[in-house]
Amino acid sequence: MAMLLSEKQITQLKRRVKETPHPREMILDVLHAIQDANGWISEEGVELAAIILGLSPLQVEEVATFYDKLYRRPVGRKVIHICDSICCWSRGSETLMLRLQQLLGIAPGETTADGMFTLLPTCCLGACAEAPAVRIGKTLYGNVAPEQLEAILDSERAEGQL
Amino acid sequence: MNDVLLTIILIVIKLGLVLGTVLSLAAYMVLAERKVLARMQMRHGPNRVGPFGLLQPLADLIKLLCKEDLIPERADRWVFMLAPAISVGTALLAFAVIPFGAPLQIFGRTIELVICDLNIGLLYLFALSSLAVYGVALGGWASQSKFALLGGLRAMAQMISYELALGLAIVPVVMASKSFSLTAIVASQQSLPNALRHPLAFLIFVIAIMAESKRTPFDMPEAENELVAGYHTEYSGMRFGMFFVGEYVNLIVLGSMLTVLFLGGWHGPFLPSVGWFLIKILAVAFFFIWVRGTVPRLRYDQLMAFGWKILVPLGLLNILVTAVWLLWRG
Amino acid sequence: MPTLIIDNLTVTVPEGTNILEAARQLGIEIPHFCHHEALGSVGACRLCAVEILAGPVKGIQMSCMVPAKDDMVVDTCSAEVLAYRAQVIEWLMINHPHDCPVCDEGGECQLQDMTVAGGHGIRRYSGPKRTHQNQNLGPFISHEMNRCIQCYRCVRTYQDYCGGTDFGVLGARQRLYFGRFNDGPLESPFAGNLVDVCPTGVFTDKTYRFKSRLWDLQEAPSICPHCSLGCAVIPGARYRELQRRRARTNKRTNGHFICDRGRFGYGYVNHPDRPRHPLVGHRRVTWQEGLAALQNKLQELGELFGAGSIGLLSSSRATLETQFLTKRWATSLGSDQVCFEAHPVRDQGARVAASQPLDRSASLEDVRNCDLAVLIGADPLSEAPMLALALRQAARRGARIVVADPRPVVLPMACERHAVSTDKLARLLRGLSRPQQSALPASLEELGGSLSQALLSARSPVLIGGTDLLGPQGILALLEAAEACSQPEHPCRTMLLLGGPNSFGGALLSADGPGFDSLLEGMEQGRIKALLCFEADPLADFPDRKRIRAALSRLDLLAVFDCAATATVQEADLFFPTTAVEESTGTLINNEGRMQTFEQVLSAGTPIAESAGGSHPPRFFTRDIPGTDPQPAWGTLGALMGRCADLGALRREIEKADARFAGLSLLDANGEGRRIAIPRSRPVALQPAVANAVAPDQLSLLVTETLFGSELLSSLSPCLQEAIPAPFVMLHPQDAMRLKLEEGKKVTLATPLGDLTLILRIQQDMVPGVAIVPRLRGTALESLVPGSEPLPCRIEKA
Amino acid sequence: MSLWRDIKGTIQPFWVTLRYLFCRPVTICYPEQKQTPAPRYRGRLILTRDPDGEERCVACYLCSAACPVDCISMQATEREDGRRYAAWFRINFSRCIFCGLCTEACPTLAIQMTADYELATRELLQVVYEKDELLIDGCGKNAQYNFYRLAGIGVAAPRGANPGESPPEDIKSNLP
Repeated sequence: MAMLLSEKQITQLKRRVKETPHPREMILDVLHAIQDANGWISEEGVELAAIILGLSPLQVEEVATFYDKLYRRPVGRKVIHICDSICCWSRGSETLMLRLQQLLGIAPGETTADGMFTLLPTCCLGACAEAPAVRIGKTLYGNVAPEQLEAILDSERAEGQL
Repeated sequence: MNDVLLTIILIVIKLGLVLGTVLSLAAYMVLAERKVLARMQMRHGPNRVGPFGLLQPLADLIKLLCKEDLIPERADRWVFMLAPAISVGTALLAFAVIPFGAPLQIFGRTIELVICDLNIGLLYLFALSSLAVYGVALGGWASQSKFALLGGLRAMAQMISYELALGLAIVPVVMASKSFSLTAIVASQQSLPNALRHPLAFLIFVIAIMAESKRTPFDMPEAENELVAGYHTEYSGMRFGMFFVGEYVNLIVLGSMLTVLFLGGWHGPFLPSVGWFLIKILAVAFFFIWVRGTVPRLRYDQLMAFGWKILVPLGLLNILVTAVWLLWRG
Repeated sequence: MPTLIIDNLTVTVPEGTNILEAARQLGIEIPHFCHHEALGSVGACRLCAVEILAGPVKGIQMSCMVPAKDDMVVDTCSAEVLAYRAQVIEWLMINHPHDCPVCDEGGECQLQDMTVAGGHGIRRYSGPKRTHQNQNLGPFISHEMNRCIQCYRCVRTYQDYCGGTDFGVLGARQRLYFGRFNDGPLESPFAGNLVDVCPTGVFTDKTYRFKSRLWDLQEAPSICPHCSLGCAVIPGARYRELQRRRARTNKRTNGHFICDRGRFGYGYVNHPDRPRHPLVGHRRVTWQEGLAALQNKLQELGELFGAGSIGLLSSSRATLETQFLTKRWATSLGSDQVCFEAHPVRDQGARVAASQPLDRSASLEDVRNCDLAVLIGADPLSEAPMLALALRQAARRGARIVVADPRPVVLPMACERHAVSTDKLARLLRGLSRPQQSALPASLEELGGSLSQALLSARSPVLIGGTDLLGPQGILALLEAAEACSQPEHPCRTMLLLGGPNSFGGALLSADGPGFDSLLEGMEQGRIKALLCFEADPLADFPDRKRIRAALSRLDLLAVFDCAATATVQEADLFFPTTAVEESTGTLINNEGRMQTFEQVLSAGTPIAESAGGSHPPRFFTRDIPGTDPQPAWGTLGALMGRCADLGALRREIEKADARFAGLSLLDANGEGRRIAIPRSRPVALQPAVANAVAPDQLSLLVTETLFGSELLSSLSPCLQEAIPAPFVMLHPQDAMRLKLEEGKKVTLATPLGDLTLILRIQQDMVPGVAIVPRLRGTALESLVPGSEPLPCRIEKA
Repeated sequence: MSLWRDIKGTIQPFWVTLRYLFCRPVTICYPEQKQTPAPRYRGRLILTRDPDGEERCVACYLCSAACPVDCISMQATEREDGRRYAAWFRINFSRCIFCGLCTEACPTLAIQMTADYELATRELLQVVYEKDELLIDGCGKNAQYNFYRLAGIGVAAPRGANPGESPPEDIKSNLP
């Protein structure tokens, strides 16, 4: 379990938890730390977070399963989030989704065979002004046209393989 | 000495014959009524006991005898127990004066086919049929039941009302035949039955005896849908059976009265006189059953109004007309 | 106090009342799911919509979220509102599995009621239904997530009200899942309340699974007999079998909920080993024969040795009526050897508790509303679980909870915990009552000072203590401390945890009569030749089992009247079966002095399931129903005294005999009960406690109650067996280290009562120098009884 | 005119009854002649099985609740696979009034009425039917209906595999 985070990280997080008035405030930070280190949060990840936070695993799991950008199932190296909320949808996010499925050869929720990309719809990226928006890894792409997708994917793949 | 003995023997034989006939006739009248009513309603009627259900009366008798004889806790025991006997007794006694055939000539003796030829036979008959109301009224009263009491009261009121019409209907017949003896009345009808001579009286009489026998459409005392079973609600077993038998014996008595007074008694062509008498009684009985199968029950106030407001005045008028006619004819 | 009009009726309600509750005061029930009186409103289910025609807000509003204001005009069933509700219901039913026939909630399901009331009959939505996998939530609760309507009542009950942390809401949106992180039993001792609060069949009682429908159950208002709090319950029975208990609302005591011990401890009523027939020796006899044998023997003994040779013992399980008649019968026999508790410490403790003026005694409602609760020698979750829940409500309102105890007291919320050894508890209390002249040891000085200050400055403080640990002296000290810490306008209330559901009644009746030790001495000296036990189990309840066994064996006659197969029943010369609480009527007085009556739920009899062997009930007819011999103990006593069995007359007689029971005959089992009239304040003569000498290399052995397995009746309940822990001993890490023992390993506990092999648990929060074992009936720990002076003991590796 | 009508109205019924006196009775003489009851005739009750051959009855107690004469009693229990069924089921036909309310109440179409009306006996216990006498081997009416395939609780098929159900939700899924 300790392999999920380094000893140092764990002590650091524990210290930060102690400093906050209520450990619940730190749940997201701990979970993000685990996700950043492992790509996703496994059962052990939740249990580790519970130990760090001094909460029950259930209390951590409540948060972990609530947010769609905390991954409780294995994902690829880069996760593609396509916003399908009203603004993006009205500006063609459906087309983007279809195009991406075509390009990657996977259905939403699946990971490419090389473990590079996971395709996920999401309900909002907070980028309504730049609709349609796509987030790949930690990069946000606004005003995406279907034609741009191939180039974006190529650059992201290149970056991911480094 | 010998003569007296013979007379007594004859009377006993007649009594036996008449009682036997009347009682078995009453029993089969029940069966006949059930059968005829059933056929009128497109049913079979009793057909399980014996061929065509002919042993049904026997089965009924056995059943009634075997049933528990219930006496309500707060009933007037003795009156309650005696009331059915009054009902049957009066009906049977009435038969004493009814001439059921022309006098027979056997071994040189003339045997009157009547148990006792009273010269005031008609009055006797009336007296007994009026007494019959005691059985009903006392039975209803002694049961300590509201239904029975109401039934008894109704029976009393109804019988008193229709007795009057009955009496008034007979007066023309007596006036015409100038006798109270039933034999004489029958004799006077040799040429023409009174029914044709006094049609109005006949009509009133028929209606009145229907009411007298408490049969539809005048069966107010035992109106099932209001009074459960009226005056005999609380009776069971053979006591109930006695009321029942009494009712049918009464039907025969009234039928014979109708026969004697209006239908020419035993007179008739071809057949022996007793035969004619029986046929006429049965015809009357059939008519009664037919009425029961056809006419619905009257309302109680209609019943009383009909008796007092129509039958009684009509009867009086009829007497008047008859009297005038008799006077005019001298 | 706003006045408003609801459905053309005017009502005035306190400030802050919402429209839903205002309407309820008028008798108008607005349909709702998520609102619950104890949990409050969240406005999640959208069903309680009403139309507000005039007032600060208008239009369709959720009645649970809108506080009543002056001049509001509300229409609870306008056409628009009805259509709205019908739509809400239809939405809620979209994913419902429609499995009512195989759902235990059927018949008492709010969703069913609302669906029918909302006029939704045919499912119009033809899309697929969402499904979920269920979890195994342990022996008490069944889980069926497909039926969920996401009202959040369960989470609000479990996490917010009861303080459980292992159950919650997972996922988001359409996928909401109410469950645990993994399969496993729910940890909260109040988990059973999920059954009551769930408006549909997601959580159902596993022990009652597929047994009956509500409409077939015989139900009556009753009292939980498993601790001294006297919580209101509604047991349900069918086919001569007690099948479940659910919570009844009594705002003065338990509120809306009950603990799992109360909910699932009912099984003793149907226990297959329950003795149901009078026995002479071990031979089954009729009541007449049995009673004749008893009376002959008593007469014989009375003639030979005098009436003083007959001792009578009742218990805290017996009803007030039984206790009263026990005393009456003793008087009529001419014996003064009558007592009401076989455990001397609990007996004396209850007598001290009952001898004080009751105006300071706190109800659970007072605890819920307090702003400071100090628990000294009280372990609520073990001794009186609902007190823990009441304390949590106080803590949620911001109250400070302080615990001073040698044991690792666990409460369902955060609290200040001070490990104080047993002998120091009474000194701490004495220090509180006499702060000026206190001679507190240095380690307690700070705590004592701050507590005393806090109690004096709190608005509504409550001082809570348990008889087992404090003993009569401690209880007396606690009462004095409360007195000393009271301000005229802010009295310090007290709550004392007693031994059983009617300890208080027994204490009131015994006054300064003899205790069980004096009866025991009489038995040992041969003065007492006969002991009559009315629902009492001296063999298991008296702390020194060897001594009591020897004393009982000297008796000429041991007659036992009981409803369970207790240890004493095995030894009895004469046995008479009595009814369980649910099988008769009676009165119990809880730890705050509240008289509460309970009604008969079912008639005693062998359950059909048992007598028919699980198959069709018998196809022959008999006049006798099997197993109907048990009689209420007060009825049997009445018969022995030649009285007619008229409960009303008996209650009037009790009222007349003792003014403190005034109002007993007027009690309504459905009501809130009635505090007994204030008793005469009379000091109780206390014997000084004899402390056992503990050598420096020894540990002192402390026996405590546990949630499951300590209380007699609930420990007999088959469905609780799974929850009863394996025998263990708790040690402080210091001691464990000194003795080189490890957590979870088997150890040998050497006590003067014998050697035991137990599992070791290491607990941080307890006092060092003490070994703590739970009382677990029917296990190796059977003979260890709480409430006695700590024994010296040694622990070694097994 | 009205008098004439009254007289006619009095006389005519006599003719009617006389005519019917000579009509053939419509009565069916029962033990010798038997009548074929209508398919929906409300006769003896049975318990049917679903198309898979399992007992349809889930012992939900609705029939006993609906029964106006309390002639149905049962005890529900659970099979290992979670199927609810009746441990015992008893109908006392000496009480039954054949009103059919139980069949209307039955949510699983298990209890059904048959056309068998020949139940009369002198031995009272012979008309107290137990489950083995009530349970038939067929589906009775509504042969296609299978309650457990429509109630989404995963007994007849795994959860989510019944018609009209989506597969069980995975709360840990990354898909929103």
